[in-house]
Amino acid sequence: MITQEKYRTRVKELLASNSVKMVIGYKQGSTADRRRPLFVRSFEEADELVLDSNCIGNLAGYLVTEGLLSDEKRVGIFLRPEGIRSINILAAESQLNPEQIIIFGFDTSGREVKALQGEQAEDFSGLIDSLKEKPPEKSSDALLYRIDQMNTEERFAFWKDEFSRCIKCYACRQACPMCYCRRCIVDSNQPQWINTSSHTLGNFEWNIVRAFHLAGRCVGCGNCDRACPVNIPLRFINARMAQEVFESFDHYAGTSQTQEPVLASFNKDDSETFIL
Amino acid sequence: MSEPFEPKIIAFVCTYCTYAGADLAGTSRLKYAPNVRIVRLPCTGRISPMFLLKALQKGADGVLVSGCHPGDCHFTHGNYHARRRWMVFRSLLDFLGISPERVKFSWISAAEGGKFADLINSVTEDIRKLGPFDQYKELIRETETPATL
Amino acid sequence: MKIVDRHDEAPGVRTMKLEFQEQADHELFKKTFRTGMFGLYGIYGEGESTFCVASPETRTDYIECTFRQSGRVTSALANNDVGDLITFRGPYGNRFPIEDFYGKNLLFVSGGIALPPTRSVIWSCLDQREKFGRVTIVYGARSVADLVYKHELDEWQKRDDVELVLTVDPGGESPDWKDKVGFVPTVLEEAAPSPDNCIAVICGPPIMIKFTLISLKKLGFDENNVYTTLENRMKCGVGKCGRCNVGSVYVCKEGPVFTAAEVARMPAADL
Amino acid sequence: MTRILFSDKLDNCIARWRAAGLTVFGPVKTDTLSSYAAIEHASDFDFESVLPDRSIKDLFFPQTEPMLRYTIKKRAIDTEDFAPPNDKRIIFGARPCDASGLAIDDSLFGWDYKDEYWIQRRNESVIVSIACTKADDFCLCSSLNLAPDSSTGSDVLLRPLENNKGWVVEELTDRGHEAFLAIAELLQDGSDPIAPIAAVPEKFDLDTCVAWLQNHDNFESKFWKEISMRCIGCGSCTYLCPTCHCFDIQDEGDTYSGIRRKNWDSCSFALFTMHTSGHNPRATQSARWRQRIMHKFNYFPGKFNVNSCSGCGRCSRQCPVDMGITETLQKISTLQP
Amino acid sequence: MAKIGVFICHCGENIASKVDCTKLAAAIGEHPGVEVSVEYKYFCSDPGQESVKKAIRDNNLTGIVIAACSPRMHEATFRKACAEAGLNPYLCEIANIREQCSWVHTDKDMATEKAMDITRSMIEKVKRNNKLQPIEVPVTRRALVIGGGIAGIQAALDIANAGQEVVLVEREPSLGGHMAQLSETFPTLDCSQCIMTPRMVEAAQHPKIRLLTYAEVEHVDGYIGNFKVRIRMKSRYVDIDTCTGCGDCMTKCPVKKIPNEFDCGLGKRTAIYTPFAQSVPNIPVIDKTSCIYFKNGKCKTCMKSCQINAINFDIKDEFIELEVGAIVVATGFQVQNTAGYGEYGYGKYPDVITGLQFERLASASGPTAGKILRSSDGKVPETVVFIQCAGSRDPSKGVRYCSKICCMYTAKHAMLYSHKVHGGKTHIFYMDIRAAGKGYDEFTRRAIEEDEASYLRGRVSKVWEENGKLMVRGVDTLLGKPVVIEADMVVLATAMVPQPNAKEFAKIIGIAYDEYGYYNEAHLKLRPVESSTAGVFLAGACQSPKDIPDSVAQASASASKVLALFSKEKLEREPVVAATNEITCAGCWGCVLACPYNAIEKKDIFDRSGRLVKRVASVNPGLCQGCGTCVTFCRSNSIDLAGFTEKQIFAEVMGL
Repeated sequence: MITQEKYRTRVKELLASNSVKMVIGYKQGSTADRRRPLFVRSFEEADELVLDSNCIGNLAGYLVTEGLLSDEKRVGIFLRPEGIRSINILAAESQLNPEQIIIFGFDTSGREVKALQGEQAEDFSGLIDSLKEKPPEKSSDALLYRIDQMNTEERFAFWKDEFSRCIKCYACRQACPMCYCRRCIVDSNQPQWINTSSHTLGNFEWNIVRAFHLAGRCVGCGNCDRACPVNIPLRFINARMAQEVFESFDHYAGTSQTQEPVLASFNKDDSETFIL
Repeated sequence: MSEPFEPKIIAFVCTYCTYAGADLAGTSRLKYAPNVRIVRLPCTGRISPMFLLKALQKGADGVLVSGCHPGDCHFTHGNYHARRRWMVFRSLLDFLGISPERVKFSWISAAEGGKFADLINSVTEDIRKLGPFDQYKELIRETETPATL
Repeated sequence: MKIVDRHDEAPGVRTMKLEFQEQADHELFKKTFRTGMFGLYGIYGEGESTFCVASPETRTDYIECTFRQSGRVTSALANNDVGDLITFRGPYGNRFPIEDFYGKNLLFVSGGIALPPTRSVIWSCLDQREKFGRVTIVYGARSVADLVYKHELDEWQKRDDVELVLTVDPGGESPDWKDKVGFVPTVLEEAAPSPDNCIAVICGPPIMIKFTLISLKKLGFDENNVYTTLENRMKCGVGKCGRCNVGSVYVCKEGPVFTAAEVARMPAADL
Repeated sequence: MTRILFSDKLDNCIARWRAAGLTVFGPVKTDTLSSYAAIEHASDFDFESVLPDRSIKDLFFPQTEPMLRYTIKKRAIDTEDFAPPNDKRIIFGARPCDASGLAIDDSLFGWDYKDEYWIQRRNESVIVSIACTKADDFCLCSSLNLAPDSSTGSDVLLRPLENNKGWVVEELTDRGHEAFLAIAELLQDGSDPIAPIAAVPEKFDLDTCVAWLQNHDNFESKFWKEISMRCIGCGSCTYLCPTCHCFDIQDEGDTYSGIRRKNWDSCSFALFTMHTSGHNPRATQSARWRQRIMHKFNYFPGKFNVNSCSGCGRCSRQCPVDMGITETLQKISTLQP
Repeated sequence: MAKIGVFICHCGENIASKVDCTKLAAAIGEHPGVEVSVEYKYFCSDPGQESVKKAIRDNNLTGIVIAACSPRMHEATFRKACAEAGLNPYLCEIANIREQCSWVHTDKDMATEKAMDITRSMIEKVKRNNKLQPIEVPVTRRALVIGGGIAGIQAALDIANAGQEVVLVEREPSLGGHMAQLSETFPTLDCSQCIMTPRMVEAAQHPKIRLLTYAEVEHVDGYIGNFKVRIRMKSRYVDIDTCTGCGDCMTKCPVKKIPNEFDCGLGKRTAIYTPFAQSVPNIPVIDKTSCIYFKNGKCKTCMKSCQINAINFDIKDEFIELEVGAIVVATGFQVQNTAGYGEYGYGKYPDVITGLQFERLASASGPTAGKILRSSDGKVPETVVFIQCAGSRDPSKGVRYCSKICCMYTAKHAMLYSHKVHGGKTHIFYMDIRAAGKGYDEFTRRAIEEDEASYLRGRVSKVWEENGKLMVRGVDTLLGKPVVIEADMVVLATAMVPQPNAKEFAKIIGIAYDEYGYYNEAHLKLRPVESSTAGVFLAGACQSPKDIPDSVAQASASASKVLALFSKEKLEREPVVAATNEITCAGCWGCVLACPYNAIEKKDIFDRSGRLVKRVASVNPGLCQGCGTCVTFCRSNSIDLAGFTEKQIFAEVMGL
């Protein structure tokens, strides 16, 4: 509550001084524990801002809405640490100018929602570095643990079952702050690399390619997982990719605004034990 | 008696090293298994994971990707990029239950005709032992059956 | 259907002449086709693409179609040569009520690659020229190279019973260009055809239609005497897939031909 | 006195139907998702959830449907149509909203050109709905002139008895009657008390909304932009919707053969209406959301005299950014017409 | 639909014996889009090519597939045929059914089936081929020659004499290379220095040649016609412009006992030195590792002795950036280290020496002024044993290949010895005498017949010392018995090997090398002087062991290639380059990072009113080399590579 009040005040200050044209935050949703995105442009709207542990969606994706930042005015946004990492990646990939972004950082990991120190993405580099130091949680989730224990055939069967439900609505893509392409690979039809039909084969292809495109870029915000209307545990796939690039290339997505994409760079000493 | 299983293997190779190595195996008249179909590309850097998926869709039981040794790339470092992609892609396939044993990677230089022949033989044997990739083929079959609902 | 002729109209724009392979299909086409209708032209493995039948209802021994090569299907269609087979579904949609135009003056306004649907109406009328009054055609394209049916434009230009006004967008003229330079609505206003006893048929890109409708209004045309054809994206052609829906209208079924009055009742922003 | 199907007879019914060559479907819940699926025993049913995550549409209009197979030969192309499946089905335990959804789409698929896949499946299916005794915050049937016990679209409507003892059977159509003939002897007469149906409070006044939507001036209202600002265009609302029916047609295959399929598509997607020229009539997400609302409550009823919404609330229930028809229409109902 | 012509070559029996070409042609004839499917004995022959051209014209083909040998063999041939028949040459694809099918498989049915798959996938590819036009790039008419040995000097002179600028870079303080170390040369026995030094001087003084000695190429960027090169000028600590080469400094230098590299360690030099008396340029360098000043900061004797103050200990390495249009690599070879041959006692017994050391002993300017003397005791050896193939043709310890020159120089050594030491005895252990070359066999015969060299066919198993003699135990396989020879000196004909840093250097220039580190030619027979990288040519022993005439010939050949390249202002390049889709590009710049050639730039897109709409990636076709790494990176599929487009590869795989 303290953080919420503090931030409401700050949002109003910034609006009053014309320092931001909009702040993207959360408000009460349609049920008690739902929060929905809120675009604050007035004091009245600022009073609707809610900040509590139910504010889980990563709002960073709204920043790349076409035209939002093209007037070079500043926009404020409520972000958890993963969200801040998304900002860094979007900046590193030239999708936004981080100087235009005022961050209202918050952390919901404790009992109380905690405000994070800083307003510009670079202010949080210490925090992000400390997150990187913590090894990515391995198999902390019971289901993930189960997947890890499976043999290859069982894993295939598991994912086949999961992907068979996919309806190719692309909600995962739309919800993902990293999926900013003007034309998604799946919409590129000359040639049609990915089968658009939502049979299991096409669903496999789609999910494989999406995971690959997110390798080294996914910050694990969980937007895709929550958006999936058929409850495919997408977070595990992306987390495994994150773990892979961390272990193999010491790459932790979104540490800085100058981070090179892990798949557009290389190290001559990269592991190649798997190569015959 | 059913016919003995002949694996279908699709290989994606770079033209400067492995394709040349394959040519050398030919000019040296080395003999190797006829199960591999080669797709020639300028560089391993051009080889996209999508190619591998399409090879599987075409019923490949195994996929082979091969290019220049590190440092040998005609394009200086296409193979370094490729190596990273493969590392990640392999791990992804593994996690999703597509055995990395079916997706092989190798470095073969233009000088290694012998290695090429040996590799084709060993990869063919490996895939033969793994047997047909029935799980993936099942997916392909599913796409061809009408909706039953 | 079999391609019996093909030629390029403009960069990336091709006309194909198609003949039916099956007698029954041909008979059905002859019976049902009226100018304004469209078809779905396809290639197995690539899909289907929708565009109008560019030949007139007075010539139903064949189908002519003109398309720009841009997407997957049109690129594939363009790869086909004389003698090759493509698929055709149709004719679908409604029609220009030519009979209602009898005895009236006709004004055709068209832009760029939208001449094909207009051309179907134009020939349908010119083939029974005596039934109509004055015929005026205003046609423009971005550049001289982008004008389609150049040989027919020549033909119309030479005819005494057709008034042809050609124009290209500013900057699109070639050194030897003798006709007008300017956007279609502007040129139309300059030409100032009389709205009296006159039916206007306009086809063009959405932006051209929008401004041409305004110009026609200025010139005094009644919305009910102005016809246009909407070229929405379509997939099924039979009023199911939802793509072409504008307002309560499924363009593929209840269109593509509408009067300006009907169009005015549609949500303009969705066109 | 009413005819009653007691819960303990349900397994027997299923066995009879199955013996009569019917496949029995019903709401099923797994660890991950609930949907309408084929079942074998009464214990497979999930009557507890308010309604399945996925709508009944899946059974009539699958997300991907092969239409024809083509084989490319040197001088000819052979095609072979996929016939619509003709197995007889009984869908037991459909929610009235889902059943209404089918009735809504009947008008579209039966309009002009008859969609043989839809019609065949409808003809071969018996819809046995169960009136709802539970509802949640997202249910909105009552706002749409429907109710938790609406019989629209159902062949048989069952009203639950108290304490899950069974259902009162109300046969509505010949098809329903025929299906229940097979189990007629398993039905009993009785007068057990019927459980109260769920209370679904009315959330907005539909007529007010429709009037506002029909007003041309409101088409360009800035309301549309405001209400849809947070829409991410994911389209999952349309995919879960029992009445959304848009589709795409795609050829998929290799050099030698392939299949032409009908795949779901959505008006929420930017590419849905994009012309090859690059012009897009509905270029913004707000235009697309407007289309969805307009289509459901203005265009569709304008053509088929029925709203294209059966009030299941799945769109809002599932929306990743907590949008939905309810919120939009609630807001509209407060606006000046 | 496409109209594809498929031409199935028997290649004599090479293909036809393992692939049922008739069956193949019939099956392919039924493939969609195939208009013509024919077989013929040799399509690469004149009548074969004519028939292809005729088929193209007669059938209005839209593309052709030649099912024959590797595209590396005849792709160019058939593309040319296409062009002559009026078909864009890039509408031709080769199905490799020889190297990768008929030659490597034994089962005819399976080989035929594989040939069908290969051909079909190529048909599907060629259907999607685009008409491409070669790309023109400007040519910087300046050549870089790397290596100042005989090959480098020859190439530099040939290019310079034709009027083009040359930059000649030599790593050592002086030009000359190995040839300057030699005494006489076979088969004429003319003095090596007598023919070499005038060439060195000519090169140094040539107005078109910029000579950079004691310099190393550190970085090469760019592409044919437009290379950018960074050269490190190692500091000599002697001002090259002031120094007159008087030599006073060298006489004064207190450090005098450094083994002289030029003399293969047989002579000594000072810390400030020129490698040899005739060095070009005749300007000393300070050997930093031996110089007292660099060790403890004191001495500077040389500096004091220099009357013109040319010595300056503060001179730093400098870097020169150059733009050149072509590069000739003439980096030469090294002599194999014979440490692996412990049984020969090299390094253990001072009188077991290498052939190159023998050259220095025999050289009039060498450490012994041309006298053959033992380093152990300064005596004239009475019996000398030469061991050929001391490293060459020995897969177990040495190298697999023949070093080509050893037979000749060993014969030469035996002759030189017998001319210098009358009555001296020579024994030569050999495996084969390989004396192919003009006057070469005659030369070895002379050594045997006139100079009484005793040739023993067999290998030496051990050399050991006994009573001041070197005992050489070998086997005379012709007599079939072991022999032990008492010798005073043993000369090992060591193998020629690539420079120790050859592979690293190849990576700097971006050329391919073989398993040993010799640089690969683009085609062993048809393009023997081009490297795998366009615009980089090879000369001399960096490519493979060569003698002087061969090196010079190849240097001249390289020079002529360079001159041919320089004959035009612009160069036509293969149009295999990437291009972006500016509509769909999201501007993430991953491709910019991934591109090895910095060929992708950021391009601003403006709308009609001049407002910046977005920035997208744009490929510079002059810089792009067509690797396709960017294409694979691009998540939105917004880049494609001509010749290997997504559509083509998709079709290729889908046709398999």
